[in-house]
Amino acid sequence: MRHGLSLGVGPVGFRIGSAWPGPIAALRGLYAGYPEAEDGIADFTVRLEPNRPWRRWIRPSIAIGGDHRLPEAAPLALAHGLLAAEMGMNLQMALGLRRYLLLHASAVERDGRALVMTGASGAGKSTLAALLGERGWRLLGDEFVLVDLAGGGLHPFPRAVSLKNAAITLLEAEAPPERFGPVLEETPKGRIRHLRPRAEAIHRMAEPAVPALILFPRYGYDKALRPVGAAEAFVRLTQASTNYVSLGEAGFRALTGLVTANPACAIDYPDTDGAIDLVETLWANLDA
Amino acid sequence: MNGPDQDRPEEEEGPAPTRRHLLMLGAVSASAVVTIRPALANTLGSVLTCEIPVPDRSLSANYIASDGSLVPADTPGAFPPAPMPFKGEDVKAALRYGRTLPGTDYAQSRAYTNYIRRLQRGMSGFTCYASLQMPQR
Amino acid sequence: MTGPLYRADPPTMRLAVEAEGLTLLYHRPSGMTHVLGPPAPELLTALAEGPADAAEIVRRLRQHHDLQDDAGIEAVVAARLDELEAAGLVSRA
Amino acid sequence: MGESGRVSGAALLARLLADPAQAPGIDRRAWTGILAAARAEQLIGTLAWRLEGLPLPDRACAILRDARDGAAQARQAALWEAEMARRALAGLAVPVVLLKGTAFVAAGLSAGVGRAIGDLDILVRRHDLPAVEAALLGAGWEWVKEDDYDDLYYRRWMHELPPLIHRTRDRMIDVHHTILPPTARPTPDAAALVDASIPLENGLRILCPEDMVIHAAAHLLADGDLAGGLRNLWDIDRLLREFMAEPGFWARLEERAGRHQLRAPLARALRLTERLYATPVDADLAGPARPADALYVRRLLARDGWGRGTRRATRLAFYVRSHWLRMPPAMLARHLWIKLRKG
Repeated sequence: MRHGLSLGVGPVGFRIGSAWPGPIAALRGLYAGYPEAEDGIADFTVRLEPNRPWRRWIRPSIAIGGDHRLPEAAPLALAHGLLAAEMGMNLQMALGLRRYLLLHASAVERDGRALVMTGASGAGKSTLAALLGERGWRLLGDEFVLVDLAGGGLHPFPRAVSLKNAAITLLEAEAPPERFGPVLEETPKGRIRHLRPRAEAIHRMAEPAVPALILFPRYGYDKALRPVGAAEAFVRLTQASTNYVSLGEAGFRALTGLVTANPACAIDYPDTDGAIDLVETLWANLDA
Repeated sequence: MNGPDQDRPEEEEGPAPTRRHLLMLGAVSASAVVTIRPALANTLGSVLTCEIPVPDRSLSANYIASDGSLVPADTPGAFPPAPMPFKGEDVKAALRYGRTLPGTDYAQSRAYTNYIRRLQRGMSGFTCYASLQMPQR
Repeated sequence: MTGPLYRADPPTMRLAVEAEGLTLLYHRPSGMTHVLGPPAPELLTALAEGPADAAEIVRRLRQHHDLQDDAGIEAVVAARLDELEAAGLVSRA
Repeated sequence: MGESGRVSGAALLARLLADPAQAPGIDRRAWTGILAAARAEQLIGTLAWRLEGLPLPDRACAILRDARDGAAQARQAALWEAEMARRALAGLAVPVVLLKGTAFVAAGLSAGVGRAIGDLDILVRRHDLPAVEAALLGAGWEWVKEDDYDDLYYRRWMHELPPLIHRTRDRMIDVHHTILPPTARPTPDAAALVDASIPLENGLRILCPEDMVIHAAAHLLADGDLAGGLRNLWDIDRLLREFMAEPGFWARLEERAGRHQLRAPLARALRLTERLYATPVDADLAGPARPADALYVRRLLARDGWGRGTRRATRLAFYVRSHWLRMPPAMLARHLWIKLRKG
């Protein structure tokens, strides 16, 4: 393709090709400081291409393609190229990853131990991880957590955090402007702005962490806390994984290992500050 | 990180338990087997946006009746196929809050949403529809 | 009485983890995971001795367990066997 | 390989499949393109097994290892689906013949090694269709589409029932009663296919070796637009190499191709696999090269290193040809009219 970029995020390498220069230039800016794909060989190819030939010029719209694709994916406006690239990379991970158990979850690390948060979109897992990542924790990932199939460790996947609507203002107060991408208005997901994680998260992207606590947060409810048993955590995490079933026995071993070795809690919270307090308290009492 | 419990196939757990215990059988109607199914639809909605053609392109010779069923073209009271697929977000707004789909009036939108509700696995748009059904989406 | 004979794969074809009274079960021939509640795991254990009809399975259950209630017990066992059959964990011999 | 920049992704892929020893010499920068082309052609698992154990860059090895794991899982899922169909149909005591990928893995053929497998394809005798359909519907399979025209179209004109999907396993099954649409010009001897089939240990059956090759050739050349053709041609290469050692194989192949009215597609398939995969073939049966062979090769290799289909005009020509093959002209017009008419 005319324009391309090689990008390494955690243990995964991407090759992103585009029919237009804009999306690639925006990616280069946002992902400044990230390495190229290891060995120059990408695990996945993402294509941003016109869905009809004339769509390169006339009312350009981006179809998301690549090694793995879904015919139902909606095309995006050319101005939303960063979001298209993000979705293209997500799609490859969700449909193609086999080396790790993929959890649709966010994770942060402190002292080598990791906190995993998962929940439906809107539950706040991404915003919480981004905030913790600015407040002394290392961000492992805001969207995907990669569980090692042999050792059970968590591999970072610190791509740029995708902030939506109110979360943008929240994080603008925490992180310096040079780490933000452009504001994308009126995308299918509302207002979006990407945030590059702190340099430490990128430098240590090859360094896994040991899981210690699993949380199922829910935003917009009165403060509440309920321990979640291993069987329930197992079933909920199978539903948060795009590749659990296709990994077969290796996936079963990794996921049962994760839920039997770690405590899990469902937490409800009315606002983000309350959630951060709750998380810090749970974390402090972990070994008590 | 494989725990001691799960590294062993069943047979290594020895012969059948010697200690007798009360076995709760439950009711005839109570289910005792739940199979884990692939969860792509749950996460799909948050990793990309999707769209639903009305009807499936291979069925586009048909009209859509108000109950969402497919009927021959030009059937009185039925609606022609939508010219463009609908975005997942618009379908969600229509299903959940009763908004009309873009470019349609009330009756037409109702016919289309009824069609979408009847989507089955294997038809285009089904995965998208399934992802919209998940809570909190 | 003789009903249909049921059989199950040998226990080595399964991985089981127990949690909170439920059994997380990985079935190797199918690559599928099931969550089993009682008495499904006990039925699979009973079938490890070899193919059996529902009456024989009830007899085997009684060897190892006190059963809560005798009325309608075969109907419950038959319903659970149907479920296990649909999941592919049990088949007609 | 210095020239890899000028060779299409698919051409490089075909070359590596035919001669894996070239792989260690491949320029590091060419790998992403080879992998993308292999995924798009559904040949990544096959390639991964062909290149197993060769000294390649670490990341290429890791990606190919994942592809082998993926193929192992596809194999397991395909065999399990066949087993569930076997259980559903066991009571009927009718012959059930596995076709394509599932047959290859069930029989342990080298064509099945690393192969991508999608739907379960089975062949039954035409007069067993209603009973088979009823048994599948009773065991959890459902119609994918509920549309009268499509249903009628399948039942009248196609060589299979409308596709069924299993309610809980989400897997499709295609139930065939022959290997080409009844409207296609050649008419294979469907009864002979079942009669000559070979039972497996579990009671399911596979086609006899000669019919298996002929079915693969028909699937590649007499039915469809050559999409996925590189994979289908690879099946033919593997099957031929596996079966040709049997004394009298080529003569039996010729006899069976004649019986199924598929000598021409078979001959062309032999020429194409010799050309792309260096398969040793019987020269008499393959016949002399035809000018159109080059066009087929052009279509089979129409894939670039980004995984994109190329050569739009060639693709379109083969698409139109596929419909031409399937239907008499008047019926084609009726079909296209119904499909294209929009309100």
